[in-house]
Formats: sequence, C-alpha cells, structure tokens
Amino acid sequence: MDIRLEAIRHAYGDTEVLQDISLAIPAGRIVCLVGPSGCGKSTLLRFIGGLERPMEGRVLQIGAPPEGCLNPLTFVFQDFALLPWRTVQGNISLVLEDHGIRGKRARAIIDDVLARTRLSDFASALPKQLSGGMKQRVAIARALAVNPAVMLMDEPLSALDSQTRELLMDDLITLWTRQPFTSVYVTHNLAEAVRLGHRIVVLSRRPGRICEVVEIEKPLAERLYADPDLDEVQRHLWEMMRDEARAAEEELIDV
Amino acid sequence: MDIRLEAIRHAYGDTEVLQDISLAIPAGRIVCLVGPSGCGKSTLLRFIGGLERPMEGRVLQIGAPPEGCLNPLTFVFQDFALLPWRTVQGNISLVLEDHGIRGKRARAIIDDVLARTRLSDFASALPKQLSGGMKQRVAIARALAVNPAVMLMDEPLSALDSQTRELLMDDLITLWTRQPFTSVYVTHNLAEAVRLGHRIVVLSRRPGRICEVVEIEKPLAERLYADPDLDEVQRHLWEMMRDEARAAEEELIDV
Amino acid sequence: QNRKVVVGALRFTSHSGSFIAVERGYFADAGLDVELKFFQAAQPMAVAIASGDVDFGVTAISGGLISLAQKGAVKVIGGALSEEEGIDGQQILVSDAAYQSGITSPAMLDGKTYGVTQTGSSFHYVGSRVAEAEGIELTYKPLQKVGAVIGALKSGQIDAWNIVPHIAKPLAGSGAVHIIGAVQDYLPRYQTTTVFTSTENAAEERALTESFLAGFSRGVSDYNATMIDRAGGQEGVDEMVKLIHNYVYTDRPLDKAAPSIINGTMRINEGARLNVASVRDQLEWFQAEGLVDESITLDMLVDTSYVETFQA
Amino acid sequence: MSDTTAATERPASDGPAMEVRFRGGGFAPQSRRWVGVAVFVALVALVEWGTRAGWISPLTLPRPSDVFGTFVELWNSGLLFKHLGPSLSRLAVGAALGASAGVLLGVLIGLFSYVRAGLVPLVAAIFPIPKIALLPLFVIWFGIDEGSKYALIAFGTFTPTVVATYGAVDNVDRSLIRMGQSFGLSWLSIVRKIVLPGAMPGILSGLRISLAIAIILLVAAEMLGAEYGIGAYILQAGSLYDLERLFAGVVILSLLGVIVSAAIAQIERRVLGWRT
Amino acid sequence: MSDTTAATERPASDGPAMEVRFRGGGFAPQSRRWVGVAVFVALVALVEWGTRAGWISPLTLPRPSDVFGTFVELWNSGLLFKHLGPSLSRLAVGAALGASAGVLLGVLIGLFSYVRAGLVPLVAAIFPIPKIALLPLFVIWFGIDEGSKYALIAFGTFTPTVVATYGAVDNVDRSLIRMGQSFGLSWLSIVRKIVLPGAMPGILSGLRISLAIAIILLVAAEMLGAEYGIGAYILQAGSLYDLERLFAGVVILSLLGVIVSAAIAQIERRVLGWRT
Ligand SMILES: Nc1ncnc2c1ncn2[C@@H]1O[C@H](COP(=O)(O)OP(=O)(O)OP(=O)(O)O)[C@@H](O)[C@H]1O
Ligand SMILES: Nc1ncnc2c1ncn2[C@@H]1O[C@H](COP(=O)(O)OP(=O)(O)OP(=O)(O)O)[C@@H](O)[C@H]1O
Ligand SMILES: [Mg+2]
Ligand SMILES: [Mg+2]
Repeated sequence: MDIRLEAIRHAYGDTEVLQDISLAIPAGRIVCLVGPSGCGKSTLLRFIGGLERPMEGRVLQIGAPPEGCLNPLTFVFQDFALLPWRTVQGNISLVLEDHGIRGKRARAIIDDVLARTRLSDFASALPKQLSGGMKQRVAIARALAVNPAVMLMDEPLSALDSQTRELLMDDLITLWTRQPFTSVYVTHNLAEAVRLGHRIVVLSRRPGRICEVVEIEKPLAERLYADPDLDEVQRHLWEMMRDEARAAEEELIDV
Repeated sequence: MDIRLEAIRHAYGDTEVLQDISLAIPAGRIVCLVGPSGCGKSTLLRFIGGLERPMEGRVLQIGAPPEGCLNPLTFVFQDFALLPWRTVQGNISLVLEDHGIRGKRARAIIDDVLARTRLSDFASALPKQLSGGMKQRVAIARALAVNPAVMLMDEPLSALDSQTRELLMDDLITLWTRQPFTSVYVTHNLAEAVRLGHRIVVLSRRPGRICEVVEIEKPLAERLYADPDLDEVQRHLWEMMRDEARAAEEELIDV
Repeated sequence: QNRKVVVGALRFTSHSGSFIAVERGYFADAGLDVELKFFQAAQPMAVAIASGDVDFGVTAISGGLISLAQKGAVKVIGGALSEEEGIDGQQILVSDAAYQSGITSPAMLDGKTYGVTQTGSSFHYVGSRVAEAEGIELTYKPLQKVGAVIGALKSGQIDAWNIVPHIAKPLAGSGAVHIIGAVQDYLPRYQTTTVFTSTENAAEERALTESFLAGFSRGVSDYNATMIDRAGGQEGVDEMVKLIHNYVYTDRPLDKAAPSIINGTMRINEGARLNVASVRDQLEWFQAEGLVDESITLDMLVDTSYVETFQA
Repeated sequence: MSDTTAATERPASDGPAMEVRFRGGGFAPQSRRWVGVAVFVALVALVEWGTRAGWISPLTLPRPSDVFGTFVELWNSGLLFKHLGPSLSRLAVGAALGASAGVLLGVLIGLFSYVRAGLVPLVAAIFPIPKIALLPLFVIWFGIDEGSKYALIAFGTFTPTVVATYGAVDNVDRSLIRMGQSFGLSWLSIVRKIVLPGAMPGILSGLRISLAIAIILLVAAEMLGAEYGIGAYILQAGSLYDLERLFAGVVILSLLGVIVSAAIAQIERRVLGWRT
Repeated sequence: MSDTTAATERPASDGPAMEVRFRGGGFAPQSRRWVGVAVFVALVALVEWGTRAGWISPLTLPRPSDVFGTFVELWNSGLLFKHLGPSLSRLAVGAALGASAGVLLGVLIGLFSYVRAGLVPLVAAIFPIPKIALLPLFVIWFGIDEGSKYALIAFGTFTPTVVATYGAVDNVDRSLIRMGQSFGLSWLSIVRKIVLPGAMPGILSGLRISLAIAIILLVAAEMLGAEYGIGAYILQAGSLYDLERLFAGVVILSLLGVIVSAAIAQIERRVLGWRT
C-alpha cells in the first residue's frame, strides 16, 4: 500500500503551517521527514494518519492494505504513549481488544511481537519499571501487533539519550531487514535520517514546503555507526538547513 | 585553577555507584565524561561542584580561582534550571544579587554575557517565550556572569532537539575559542564528546569506574560537523561502550 | 388495628403529656399507634409538620410557625404549657458580672444585652415584652442554641436571659448567674407552648385530631395531678419521675435526673385549653416587629374548633 | 552513492486510491458561554412557572420573581449594605488571619522536617473537625462579639491553607533549589527567591478553596450573636421559614463566592503570568 | 590525531590544594515519626496539667483525662456503637450517593462541551452555598428521617467531587487519547480504557476532600431530628455545655477523618500502584 499526498496546505488561525506539499511514500521504504522546529512535520504526519484534516489537498492511500492488517496507518509517538496502568502485554492487548482479538489469539500475537523487540522477559512489567529505550520498544511492539501497512513515526527516538538512540536504531534496522516495512519517519536528527532513510525529504521552516528530496542508495544493513560514507550527505543536508534552523530557533514564542 | 579527584567511592544505600575514581581536570580544557545510563556521571559532577559529598575520597581544587571569580564551580544543568517567573536578565541578576552586585555593575555584566551568547534582544523575555536552545543559552550566560573557574555541565544539550544541539555546540566552541574555559562536560552523546572534548573519560556501567581516557589533539575550532577525522575515535568509543550501554538499558527499575 | 401517627417532641419535661399518654396507653385507647419523634429544637419540628413527616407537635409560637401557618401548612389547635400564678414559671436571669454591678431587677437592664436563640424566637418575644413593660431598651443577641446562650451568660458576655425553671434553678445554684425576676410578672398566663398540627389534619382529619387531643389530655391531667397537685403524694411523684426519665435526661442516672425533672414542673393546660389572648398578643408582636407578614390573621394561625379557649 | 532529485514524485504502486479516514478530533472541550446562561434562565423560568401554576408548592421553593423582589427591597431599603458590610469585614479579617497564619505555618512545615513531623498529624487531626461543633467553645474563648466570628472563619480557612501551602512548597522544583545552591545563594535567598515564588501557584489555588470555605462558614460564624450580616439574615429567614429571604441571602453568598473566585483568577493572571 | 592513555593522571598546575566546599543538602523533608507523637503527648499533658493546676479554667477546656473517661464510659455502656452506627451508615449512604453522582456528572462535563458549558457555572454557583442554611428546606424536600441526612451529606460531597472529577478528566494526557484514536479504538473504548483510568488519581484525591467534607457535614445533618449519631451527641453536649462529651465527640470525628484518609491512601496504593 502506498500513500500519496496531493497539494496539501494548512494553517492554524493566521499561521500558515504547510504549503503545497505533494509527496509519494512508496511501499517497503522508509521516508524521513526532516526540517527545522515548528515547520509542520508532526502536523503533516497527523494528516497522513487521519488524526487531523488538511485545509486543502488530499491524503490518498493507493492499493489495499496487506492481508491481516488491523490498522493500516499506525503511529509510534515520541513520548511512547503507553498506558502507565497497563503492563507491557496489557498495552499491546489494548489495541487488539477492539478488533475482538482476545485470549489465545492475542497471546500468540503478543508473544510474537515481544520476541521481535526482545522484550519477552518483560511482558508483565509496568511502564514505570522500564527505561526509555524499553518503553519505546514496547510502543514499537504494539505498533507491530496490528500489522500496519505504514508506520508513522514522530521523532520516535528523540526522547531517548543518545546511546539508547543508537541501540534502537540498530533494532529498527534489524526489524526492517528481516521484514521490510513502509514508514514515514519524522526527525530533527540528520544522523538518524541518513542512517535510516531510503529517501529524505527536507522541509523549509514554517510555512513548511519541500526544499529537496534526497535518495540514499546504500542498503540499511550496510550503513555503519559514524559512517564516513554518509558524512557527506549529512553535511550537505546540514548546510541546507543550518540557517533556517537557527532562525526557527530564535523566534519568540507568544503565549 | 585545576581540580583533582582522589580515589572517590560512593554508594546510595546498597547500590554501589562509583568506585575508585581518580582524575585530574587541567585548567583551560574541556574534559568530557561519558558512560552508560546510571553509571554515576551526574553524581560525580555533584561531588565536584560541592552539592554532594562522596563517601570516600576527596575533591581538591588546586590553585586560587582567577581574579573576579564569584562562584568558582558553576553548573549548567540539563533542564536549564531557569526561574520561570524571572525574565532573562532577572535570571542572571539572581546570581549576582547575593554578591551585592546590583544596579549599574550588574547591568554591565548582564549586557556583556547576553552579548556573548547573542541574547541581547531577549533581555526582557520570560523563559516561557524562549525555545529550548535559547533557554540553555540563558543558562550559559548566567554561568558566565559569575566568571567561573570551572564550568560543570551536566548533559547541557540533551534536552534539545538535534539541530539546536548542533547550533549550541557551535556556540560553545566559539565561546571557548574566544576565551578558553575549564569545563567538565557530562554527556551520553559520543558525537558531542568527540566534538567538544580535549579529553574524554569513559566510565563503565554502574558501579562506575574509569575504563579509559582518550585525548583528542585536533583543535576544537577545526573540528567539523560530521567530521570524518573523528569518526574513528567515535567508533572506538562506541565499540567499547555498546554492550555496557545495552545491559544498562535493559535493567528493570524497581520503584 | 390502631392508626399510626407520628408525634414530635423535645426531650423536655414540658412534653410530659405525650410521654405519659404513650407510656400509659392513652393514645392506644384513643385508637392511635403513636410513634414519638424527637427533635433538638422547636423550629425543625414545625417544618417537619409542614412537610408531613410529623402529625402533631408541641412547641412555642415562633415566627417560623406563623410563617408556615401563613403558607397554609400548620395550625395551632390547642394550648400546652402556661405560666400560672403560684407555680414557678420561666425565670429571668442575669450574669454574675451584671449582678455584681448592681442589676437586681429587670427594670435596671436598660441598654443591656439580652440572649435569644434566634430572632423571632419566644425568648425574643419575652425579652421584648419585659423591656416594653419596664420602658427600657435591650439589645438582642441571637445565639442559635440554648447551650450557647448559657455559655455566653455564664461568661458574662450577655447580661440577661429567660428560661424554664429546671434550667434556671441549677444555673442560679452554681452562682454563675442570678435570678432577678419571673416572666409571669410581665406576662401572666403566658401561653408558652401550643399544640399544633398540619392544616390538612386540622381540616380533613377531624376524628384523628380529636383522638390525639383526647389521649394527650389524659396524659396532661395525670401530669398535673401528680406533679402539681400531688394527688399521688411523694410516691406518685417518684413513679411519674421514673416514667418521664425514660425520655428526659436519659443519659443521667435517675437520682441525678430527678431534681431537674421536678424543678421543671409547670402547669400544662387541662384539656389543651388555649389562651387565645396570649396567642393574639404574640402574633401582634411578631407583626409589629416586622418578622411576619402584616396580613396574617389569628384565624390563619389558630383553629379554635377543637378545644376550649379562654382569654386572660 | 547519494542522489538528489527534485520534489516531483510519481505513484509507485497501482490499485484503487482512496482518501484516508479521519479518526481524530473530540476530547477537547470547547467553550460555549451562552449555554450556561441558557441553563440558568431555563431553570429560573421553570421554577417561576411551577410556583405560579401551583405544581411547585410554596413550601418547596419560593417564586424567583419574589426572591428578586426581596432583593430589590433589600437594596432600596439600604439593608443590603447594612448586612453586607459586617459580613465582608468578618470575611476579610477572618480569612486574612487564617490564611496568613496558614501560609506561614505551611511554609515552615515545608522547610523544616521537625515542624513537619510535629504539626502535620495535628493539622490532619484538626481538619475533619466540624467548626459548628465548636461554636459553644468559641463563645467562651473569643466572646460573642466579632472575636469569635473572626476566629471561626480564621480557623476554617487555616487548615486547608496549611495543607495547600506545604504541598506547594514540597512541589517546588528541586532542580531550581539545587541551582540556587550551586551558585552559592544563601538559605534565605533560596527561600525568598526560589521557594516562595515557586510555591505561589499552589498557595493561590489553595486560597481559592480556603475562601470558598470562609464564605460557607460565614453562616456558622453569624450564628453567634450577630444582628447584621448575610449569615444572620439567612438564619433569621430560615427560622421564620421565609423562603424568599432565605434564597435572596443564598444568592448573595453564591454571588460572593463567584466574585471571590473571579478575583483570585484575576490575581493569578497577574501574578502568575509566567506560567505556561 | 587521537591518543589513548591510561587512567593515571598528574596534577597539571601548582598552588595550594583545598577540598571543595560542600553547599548542597537541605530542602528535603525527612520523616521523623516520633516527633508527631511527642507533640500530641506534650499538648495533652500540658492541658491536663493546666486544668489540674487551675490556670486553665474548666470553662475553657475539659481535662483530657475526663474526656478519656467519658470515652471509656461511652465504650463500656455500648452507647459508642449506638451513636457510631447511624453516623457511619449516614456517611456511607450520603457520601456514596453524592460521590457517585459527582463522579458521573464530572465525567460527563469532562467529555461533553455542552454539558460543561451548561453545568459548570451552576456548580460554581452552588459551591459556596452553606449547607446549613438550607436545612429548613431539606426537611421539606426530604423529610426528617434518614432522607434529609443522606441528602445533606450527598449534596455536600457532590460539588467538590464534580469539580475534582472534571479537572481530572481534563488532565488526562491528551497524547494517550490521540494514541487510542490512532489505533482506531472506539469512543467508548477510549473513555473506558484511557480516560477513566487516567482520571482515577485526580478522582481519588478529590474523594479525599469530599469525604472530609462529608464528616464535617455529619454534625449539620444530625441537627435534623437525629436521636443517635456522633453529630447529635456533639450537638447535645454543646447545648448542655458539657465539654467532656463535646471533646469526646470531636475526637471521634477527628479519628474518623484520619481513618478515612488512611483508607483512601491505602486504596490509592492498591489502585494507583502504576504511578511513579
Ligand atoms: N493544534 C494546534 N493549534 C494551533 N497551532 C498549532 C497546533 N498544532 C501545531 N501548531 C503550530 O503549528 C506549527 C507546526 O507544528 P508541528 O508540531 O507540526 O511542527 P513540528 O515540525 O512537528 O515541530 P517540532 O520539530 O518542534 O516537533 C507550530 O508553529 C505549532 O505551534
Ligand atoms: N539521591 C539519590 N539517592 C539514591 N540513589 C541515587 C541518588 N542519585 C542517584 N542515585 C542512583 O545512583 C546511580 C547513578 O546516578 P547518576 O544520576 O549519577 O547517573 P548518571 O550517570 O548521571 O545517569 P544518567 O546518564 O541517566 O544521567 C543511579 O542508579 C541512580 O538511580
Ligand atoms: Mg513535532
Ligand atoms: Mg545524569
């Protein structure tokens, strides 16, 4: 299943947030969205996931979602969004219950996704007992449980410390290599983008427009930690964004 | 003024946190402390700053602090620690008031440090109006205002998004290049460590001991964004820490 | 099968008529199955009769009662406690401080404070009539509860008050307060309390109301005969005190309660006779004070068709 | 190895195209001011109709227009201010005493472990004591004049203020205090410049509750020998079973509560403008 | 360009070496249980001594030992349970009614903008109405039996529960609700599985206040024709100016309050174990 954005424009009140965004997200690839603070990355992702509606333009899903897909467009949030009063398995069964999947069938799915995220030992732990990295792995397991057509990830690593971030990137690469998934991956972090993205979409500062789309051919599994091959792309991206980032950063927030 | 740690050991209740830490922090250089989560980096920094006392060992300051130094050991915190009810200049004058510096003299100091951190336009803004990066620049300005002998920085950039982090690293390098300061800089982020550190101290996971001390000769000002010259050091550090980091990350927190 | 009725009462000796009628089966004889319902104060009892929770009650005439009568909710149908010459009635008390400063008669209370439970209570009426008779000015302090008034009087924060004898005498005995007069000197034959019921009972349930009055009157006669006229001698008194003690001062042992019960003896009107003149005087006073509506007539308040009335 | 292309894209897979389903929204309360007014008006109209038509007995509820009439009369006769004056001064003095003592003690409890250990259980034990139960004592302790009224209101506002204040002090961001220490600020400076302003929001929201309680206690306070005062007015109306006046008094108290709450909101907006 | 050295270091500059000055600590309350007990004991002993020595007049305070004696007598005579029984059942029924209605309405206000707009001003207006002022009305509305007592307590617990509940619903983490929607959960599932459990901590802490108010209102409720009950006992003692019994009753209420608060803490520990 592909996603196509057609001429999306949006404003909150008087602030123009997104302008003329057209974009295709092909199946089986990770598309990274990068851009300065407040340029509308999260807003765009919410449009794709159907949590909000753009003022103009359309978000289309092309082709049917794969067999057994419970929730074609599935989010992974920056703040994990785990229910603190449910255990790890309870958090996963939450998204199955509404589809009438309980008991044995649920058990099987939960065991499978926990194994894939190496969390089998923590099935009965409460979120408060988990480190940030483990929490995000639970959130990823939950997303995998509904067998999504597209994973919408909004800065999934940016609440984590940088070492955990590295470890989770490895995990994501392993997951993708074993079974490629489609994903829109929003991030601020260019190192992350060049590590995980097949295609990197650079947005301008608010109102966000598409500045450039960069493709990286090197297979995910071959990209190294601090990969000198990717340094050049990363520097290119940063050159393009630095001034915009600084300007975005120095705006006063009016409350 | 130098700092010397002598055979420091500490435990909270039954958890051994730090073991046998001996370390010298020479004047005018940035010493980075890296190590997995919970290995005692922040604790060590609090010992150095006199906010806590180690169970064993001593923290010595060698030589007198420079002329006009109001607070030799000055912290910059991860969460900025700005008083939300004071404006930018109010937050800075806070640390001057107790030294009897008010009125014109305070004004002069505040103007100077705001200029050095490029915040002159925001003197009367409240913290809530500032972006994270600007808040941390205010905190740095506040630290500079007391003319510290040593800046103790506890993950000063890890609450910021990665683009802002890059921008602030540039700012720190500019500040240091213009007038070198002594600093102990705690971080999780190896890219940050190789970018800012003259010397990088690697701690093992809890109980923290010193695994290795790495010196980097390349002058700060010459280090690039995504510098291929530093990739090797960074990879070496990560090889050393990866397994420890993973183990630290997968510990259950008992609450 | 007797008819079930609820009778409201306070745990005062002045309600002995109902207690005796229950204990001695006079209500049962009249065909009523009476349940006594106890109240802390008279005002809620009037409201309870208006709301239909209670069928009959005995209480002083207050502004609230008159208001409820105006709203067509309650009617006075008979009299109960009265002041009577020769029998200790309500006493006028002053605080020790006031007494020491030389106030030994109600006439000397000019400019002093007078304790009342609430504006428009019977205390207010009494104080006001005393002041009028003596030509003095009093300031009235509403203190809500008898206990609070006692506290204020004992500590000299108010100067004067009036209260039934079984409370007045022990208080005076302790030396903290002093008796300087009697209410009956100013309001002879004052109809202190009245029997009342809901307008509905008075108008529609004539038989029921008459049955109640019959039973109640027998209790009252027993009480008057034993406690005031001493028809049964000391033995009769002891037995009666024991009976009343089932309802009054129940938390004290009998030997401690007995003096208080005996001290509280006042005449209850035989046959629930009603002193209409006193009632009219009270109504007029409430109206004059602006506490109740000018338009209320005596007929709205009293249903005289049940008992013998008199004017004195 | 890297390839920069323009931002034009073609769909990569075929099949039916459909728009994604919207599933967000909701769970975000919106303000609809007029509904509140409408509900009020409807309720009053209903009661007015009921009392006029007779299916609400005059014993149950007064006629709203009569209540309004009583209110107008109160206003015209100047009695309103005769009653309002003493009540407001009792509220002001009592609440000021109770709240300031409460804030003081709350701050002490927040700052000193020994004070906390000694007084928190005491405050917890005092909290559920109904103030009206203590009326007879208050008469002895403070007399029946203004003293006992001030004391009752002060006592009633004191305990909730203490609890709110020490909770607020406990909730002051510890990292700010650590910052103060790291810059060598004196203990007093930390308390004055960090702890107290940081506890302000909690103290003010505690004050909101304390003042509501103070208004509620006005009636209890004016049980004791008050000739004038809204509470005394209500009590008198109650004892005369004069529902029009009772409701007029209750409406005044209710308005008073709404005004006080609005005033605190105003103060919060001024003093706590720094909050996000 | 990079140089890896061992962890041994030599000082790089000369001059006098001194240890860094400690300037942390403090501002962290420590628990000292025995102080609370000591303060209690000291207070009681002081009053006992004062009343015995005579510098506290018996009008001001009762002798603690006499209060204790009264309490023992109450216990032995079985009257304690005769009074406690009805009070507890009134508390239970009244608070259960008021709190459940309050939680229900609070949740509705939290979920529906129209309900919120219509009822929040009403609740705000009802909040500062003193319940004792309405006693005469309650008799008419609910009778003098248990009905009016339940109603008074229910009414008193209702408003604070509503306010606490809708505040709690408002404070439920919006990102959790957004998560629920993003997984296509039904509205009812979101309310049941996310909103209600998320509002639980706020509701429980509101309940703590509501129940304290319920206990306070017990006395007011038992002003209305109650023969037995702690409130009635206190009122009677007050009207007889019997300080020993008054204090014995007040101590019982205070204990009741402490027990209820401890019970809620226990429930919180059970139900809200997931909180950090
Ligand atoms: N619900 C909303 N109402 C009003 N303005 C909003 C809303 N959501 C977002 N905005 C504004 O729209 C702009 C874009 O927000 P968005 O969260 O999409 O940016 P972003 O690129 O994700 O930023 P960040 O990198 O900080 O996450 C911002 O200026 C934000 O303040
Ligand atoms: N005041 C304290 N009381 C008890 N334990 C503490 C205290 N402070 C820290 N610890 C424990 O000591 C260990 C080291 O903590 P510290 O904060 O120094 O680690 P850190 O290296 O800074 O970790 P992080 O990278 O997560 O910031 C942790 O296990 C922590 O839980
Ligand atoms: Mg975002
Ligand atoms: Mg740390």
